[in-house]
Amino acid sequence: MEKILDKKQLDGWVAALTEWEVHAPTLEDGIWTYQPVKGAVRLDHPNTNQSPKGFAFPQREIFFSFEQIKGEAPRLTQILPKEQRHAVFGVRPCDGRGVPRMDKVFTDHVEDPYYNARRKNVAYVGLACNKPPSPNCFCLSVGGSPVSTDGLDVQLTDLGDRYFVKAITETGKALMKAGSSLLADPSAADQKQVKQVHTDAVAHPQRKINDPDGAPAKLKVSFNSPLWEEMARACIGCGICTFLCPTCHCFDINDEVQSKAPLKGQRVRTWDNCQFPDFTMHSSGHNPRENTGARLRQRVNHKFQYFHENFGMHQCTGCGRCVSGCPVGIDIVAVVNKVTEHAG
Amino acid sequence: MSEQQQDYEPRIVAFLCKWCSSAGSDLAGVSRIQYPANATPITVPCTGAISPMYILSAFNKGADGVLVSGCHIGDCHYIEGNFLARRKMHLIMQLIEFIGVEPNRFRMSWVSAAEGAKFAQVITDFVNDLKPLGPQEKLKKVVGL
Amino acid sequence: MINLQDIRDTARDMLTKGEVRAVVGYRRGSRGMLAEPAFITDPAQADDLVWDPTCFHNLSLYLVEDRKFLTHLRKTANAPIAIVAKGCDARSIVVLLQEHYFKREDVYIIGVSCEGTGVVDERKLAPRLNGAHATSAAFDGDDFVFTTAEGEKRLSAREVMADRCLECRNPFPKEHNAVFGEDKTGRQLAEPFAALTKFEAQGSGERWDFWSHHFDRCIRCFACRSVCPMCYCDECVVDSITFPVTAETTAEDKANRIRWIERSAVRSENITYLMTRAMHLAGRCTDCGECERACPVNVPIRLLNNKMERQAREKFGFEPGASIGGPSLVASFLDSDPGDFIR
Amino acid sequence: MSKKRTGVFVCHCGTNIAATVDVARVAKEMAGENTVAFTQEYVYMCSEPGQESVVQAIKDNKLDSVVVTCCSPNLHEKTFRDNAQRAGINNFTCEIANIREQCSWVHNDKAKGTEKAIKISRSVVRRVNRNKPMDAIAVNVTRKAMVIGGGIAGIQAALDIGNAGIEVILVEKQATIGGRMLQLSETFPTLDCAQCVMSPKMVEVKRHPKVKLMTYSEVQEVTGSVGNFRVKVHKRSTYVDPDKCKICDHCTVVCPVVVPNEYEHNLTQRRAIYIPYAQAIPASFTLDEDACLGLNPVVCGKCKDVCEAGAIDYDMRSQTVTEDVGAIVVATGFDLYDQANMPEMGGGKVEDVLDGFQFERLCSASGATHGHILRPSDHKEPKDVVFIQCVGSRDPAKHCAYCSKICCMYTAKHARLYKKHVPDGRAYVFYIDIRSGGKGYEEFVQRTMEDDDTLYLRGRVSKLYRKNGKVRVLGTDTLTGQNVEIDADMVVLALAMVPSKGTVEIAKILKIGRDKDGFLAEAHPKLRPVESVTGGIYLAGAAQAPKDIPETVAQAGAAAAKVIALLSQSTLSRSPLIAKVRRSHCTGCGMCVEACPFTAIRLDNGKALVNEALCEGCGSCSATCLRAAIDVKNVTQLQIHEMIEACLAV
Repeated sequence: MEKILDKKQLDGWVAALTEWEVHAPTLEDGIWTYQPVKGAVRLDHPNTNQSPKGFAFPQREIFFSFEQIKGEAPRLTQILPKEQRHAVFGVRPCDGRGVPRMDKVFTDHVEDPYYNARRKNVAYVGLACNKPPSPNCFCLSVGGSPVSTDGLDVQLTDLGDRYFVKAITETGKALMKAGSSLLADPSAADQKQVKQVHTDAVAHPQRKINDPDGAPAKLKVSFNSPLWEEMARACIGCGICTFLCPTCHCFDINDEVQSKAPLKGQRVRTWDNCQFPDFTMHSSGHNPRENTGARLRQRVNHKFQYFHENFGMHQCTGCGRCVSGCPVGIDIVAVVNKVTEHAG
Repeated sequence: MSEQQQDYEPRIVAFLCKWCSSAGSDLAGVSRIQYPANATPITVPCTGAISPMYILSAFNKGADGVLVSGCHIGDCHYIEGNFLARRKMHLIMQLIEFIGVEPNRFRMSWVSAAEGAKFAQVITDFVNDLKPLGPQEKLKKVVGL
Repeated sequence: MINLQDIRDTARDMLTKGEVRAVVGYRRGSRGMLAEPAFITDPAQADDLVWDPTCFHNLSLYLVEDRKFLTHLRKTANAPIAIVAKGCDARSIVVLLQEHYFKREDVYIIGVSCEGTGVVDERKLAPRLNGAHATSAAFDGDDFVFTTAEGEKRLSAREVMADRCLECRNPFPKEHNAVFGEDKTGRQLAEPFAALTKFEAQGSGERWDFWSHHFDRCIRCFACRSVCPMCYCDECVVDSITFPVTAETTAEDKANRIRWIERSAVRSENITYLMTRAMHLAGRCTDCGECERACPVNVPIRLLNNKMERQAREKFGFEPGASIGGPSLVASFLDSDPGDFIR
Repeated sequence: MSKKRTGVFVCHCGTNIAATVDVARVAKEMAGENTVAFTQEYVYMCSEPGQESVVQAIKDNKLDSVVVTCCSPNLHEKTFRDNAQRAGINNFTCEIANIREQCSWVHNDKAKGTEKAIKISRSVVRRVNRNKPMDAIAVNVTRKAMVIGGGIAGIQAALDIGNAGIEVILVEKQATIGGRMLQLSETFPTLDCAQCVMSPKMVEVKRHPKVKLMTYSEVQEVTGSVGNFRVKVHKRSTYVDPDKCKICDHCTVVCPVVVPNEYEHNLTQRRAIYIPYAQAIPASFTLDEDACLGLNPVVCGKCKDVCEAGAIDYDMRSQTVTEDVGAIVVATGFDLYDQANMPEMGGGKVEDVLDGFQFERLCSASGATHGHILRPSDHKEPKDVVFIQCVGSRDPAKHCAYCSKICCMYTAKHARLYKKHVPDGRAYVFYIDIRSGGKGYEEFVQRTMEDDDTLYLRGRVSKLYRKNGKVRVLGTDTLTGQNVEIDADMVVLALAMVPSKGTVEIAKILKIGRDKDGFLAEAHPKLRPVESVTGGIYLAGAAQAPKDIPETVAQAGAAAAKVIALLSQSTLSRSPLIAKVRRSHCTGCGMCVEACPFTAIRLDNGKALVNEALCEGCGSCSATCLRAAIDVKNVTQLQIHEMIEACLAV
């Protein structure tokens, strides 16, 4: 299904999505974040500060509450996410490509009920990148494209005063049906323009990973390379790169105890972070990734080697957030290039 | 004051130094001076031993008010502990007020071992000042979604 | 005006003579105009060093890292480490020295004066470049000059400088071994604590609305803590992402870590984290502003720290990083300390 | 760690607790705590059967820790800790939850009181969960004492301690011991000569084998704690070897420098080289280096030339001596309230207005006038003398709020001495009240009024000033309501007693508290009147509060007895609840070192190290440490954290 939407009608379409809670990028406090739509929607954002992965995989997820009276068996009450449909507008292609990657982790081998409960209720309305929204974009290097539709339910392409609207999935069709009165059929000229815009978008220069295909093998042989420590010299071990990443999914599970007698609390999943020094640290004190070099390697290898080995694709989608967000200039593009070059 | 506020009983954590204020509260007891039961005392060796973390933690765990009470300046059993406390508590109070929490939720007082009546008054005043503020939700731990 | 070559020559010279084992400075990064921390041990690389308005990092952080690394290896250094330090960075070094983190002779401070300007605030710059991306930045008197694809763009430094630099009174690194640039101590481009003064004029309700909004937004990536040279604790008391285990550490120690707050990035926990950090920086923060710059979600952390800094200064006469031998704020007191708030 | 087994013992205290706290519910709630293995209520837990039941329950139920919810720990903490020990568990695993003074006695509402009692009890149960068994720390005792201040209090204390066979160092700031009492002429109510009473005691001090005398010396620094103090004493150079000095007086004859004589309250003058009194101990001249022309034969050197004994040594240097002692008595005495603060009394600027000490020196046979009362301005015998009491005392608005206690008596004495010296003179006394509690005191005052015909006027003096060669005193007689105007030849002010300047300084050095008036604070106003708040430091004499000679001597004896009792033990036990460093978390920043009021922490190899002998367990270090790397044992941050949680548990 392909349609044309006058930009002036965007708000109308959003308003027509009565069964969804619609979110769109909003500029607040100097950054772009997805916020529930209150007023007019203007999809003129570069990319959001954080990826939309939180819609299916929030930073904090309550699994269940527990209660135990002394001498009795504990009582557990599962807390599943609320049934609420979310439509997320303005998702960039790189973030769209993050969605199937997250799906792989949480639905392929195991079915994560919390992820699934949320995921099935989220629709992603993408926006093609006519030009790279960030100087650190590199989607083309990782098998993506500024016009990729992976993971999206609908793709919008900005044609100046109107959007070219394309349904990718059945959910996408449903979204478009809800606004069908506002959506017109595209003309041949529209089709032509879209094609041209997409061609130009792909032709736009981006940052480049030189040998993405060779990366998995080359990273594998570079596991013990001294380069890791050298490149991570400036790393401060904060969590910006992974917390902003559309595909990082490591998590931690904690019991948040409110009261000890009677025991009362809840089990909570929160994002974990491979850049934190205690990531996978053993209680013995042994830390398999004991320095920033080893932790940088973990992050890069996960994106470009381990995930590839497991699922046949790079986990990284080239959004460039980790590069732009790093306070000390750790640059995954430069890191991958350097390691692969050294590996020959 | 609304009826609801009348019923509301603020929960106070009272950090008392062992030598003066805890002894002062004992004297209030011996003298049978009645005061509201809202404050649960935690006796510490000295106000100087009270980490600002305790104050923040008490609020985080749902205290409506936090009291720190110790020896008058010059009377500290450990000579200088209350001087150190005064500086720390000034800072934490400033910070709490700064972020927009009602300053009346934190209180510091000097109550000597001989000031049983003052101890009772401090608690009574604190409870009276807290009641109109209602439950403390700002710093209280978020539970649930 | 600093001649960059002087800094490079000094670094090269010291490395060649073996007077220092490394120079921590700035070099061009791979991301557009931004400089990045450089760790130079080879004299031949001394010419990599740069000095431009994007040298915002407080490199004294790496002195802390270096010390931790040496301790971990149970090694002692054979020569000092040299560090390029701005006024605020040098004050951080002074605080670290005051707290015995390392010895004065362990560090060679190559001071650089920010003179009449300071470092750029990317968030202020972006709108001024109308979507263009700068590939380099340079000091030029009271201006910054940026190179973009559309050509050179000259901007008055004041318009795009970081607030902390505008409010800075001591852009000159008083504590140094070598120093470059003019001493403009006492210069003041903006009223100190300007934002704080404005903020404090608001009512309690407005202040809470402001902070609760921001505390909600914190994602607890801990960049503020990680980037701060004063947050050098091996284990943070509030919500540590590290745990030092030594031969003396018992199973009980491990089991009994106090959970003052939960890992959940929710308002209450974020508040306790950020307030504790502000308390712990009281009398120690030298307003390098790195926490606020690093914050990926723009929480105005500096405002919190400024509040404490101002209290320290106005109530207790405290100027963190002014001298190595002075008292520390929370471990000392004066008879004249404020006590009016006590009943 | 095996599972904790705590016993909770809930006391009814008759109805003292049970009337307003539902004790059964407290016990039931505590039984719900995970670590609680046993609970019991009893009507009087501190009674013999109550205590026995605790011991039995500990044994029967294999309890490893105990919480007794009862009255204040000040009352029965020791009782129940002893019981715990008797039952075979460590006494530090027993804690008291105070639900009487802090709860049942102050809350009438039973529901609310019960809730609070549960919170208190629960928080103590949580605390005890993490209490560690501990043994008291044994500290060796240095069997030596120091007495600071060589007045009658210090002398008495030193002699009493010395007589018990314990070495004692008597430190005196002045060139002679004797203090204030030595400056008195006669003493009330017996009118015996002060110097005659003092001299033998002073000589005894000098000769006592156990007493080491350090005059012209000041305490500079004190570290350590009860049983083991280290004191640095600064001994000023006298430039005269007391062992060689024959007190022949040749030196003063040739000394060209004349300065006011402070020992005579500036009524006379002395030379740069001088002896304070003929009875001075040590019996030696002292060369006042501030007054001397230069300690140099080239500049002057006259005294050295005439000293046949060769006692004068210009190269003698001040020295700092370190002494280790187990106990300290502070007897630093009093000063008079500064007349400069009293402009209405002439502010010290009106001639022939004297303070009490100056009058004493006028009466004294060894004084400036050899015992003749002559007024300073013209050396004539004064015929009208006005004595004014309560000058600066009992005046909370402007001066000292307290009563200086001895002025009524010494003013009466002054009046009598005056009448004895000048039988035809007229003595007037302005007073507010006469306070003459004490053996023979009231009779003494009565005799002054009746036998000696002294005119007592009840009222305050509003003003005095010099007029026609006399001092005009304006006052009111409140009994007759008449204004009184007296042209006096001399006025004697009974100025308030204030802590001596040395007392203020020593309190800082010893870190012992002072009361609101600046006198040294006793540990308890009734039960521990001679102890300071710091263990091992005792108080004697007017440094603690205004008092007369017999009281001073009694307190000095009491302080000495405390010292003797303390030092007759070979070891002391100290509370083991002291700071402990988590070395893994310490970065050696030194903030704890700075915060510690007892200099008990130092940096050792980059980490904080607690001196167990000095740490008092106040916890200032732990609240200051940014990394929770230091904790007070059994009051750890973890324990407080869990107590906070218990107080607020939902």
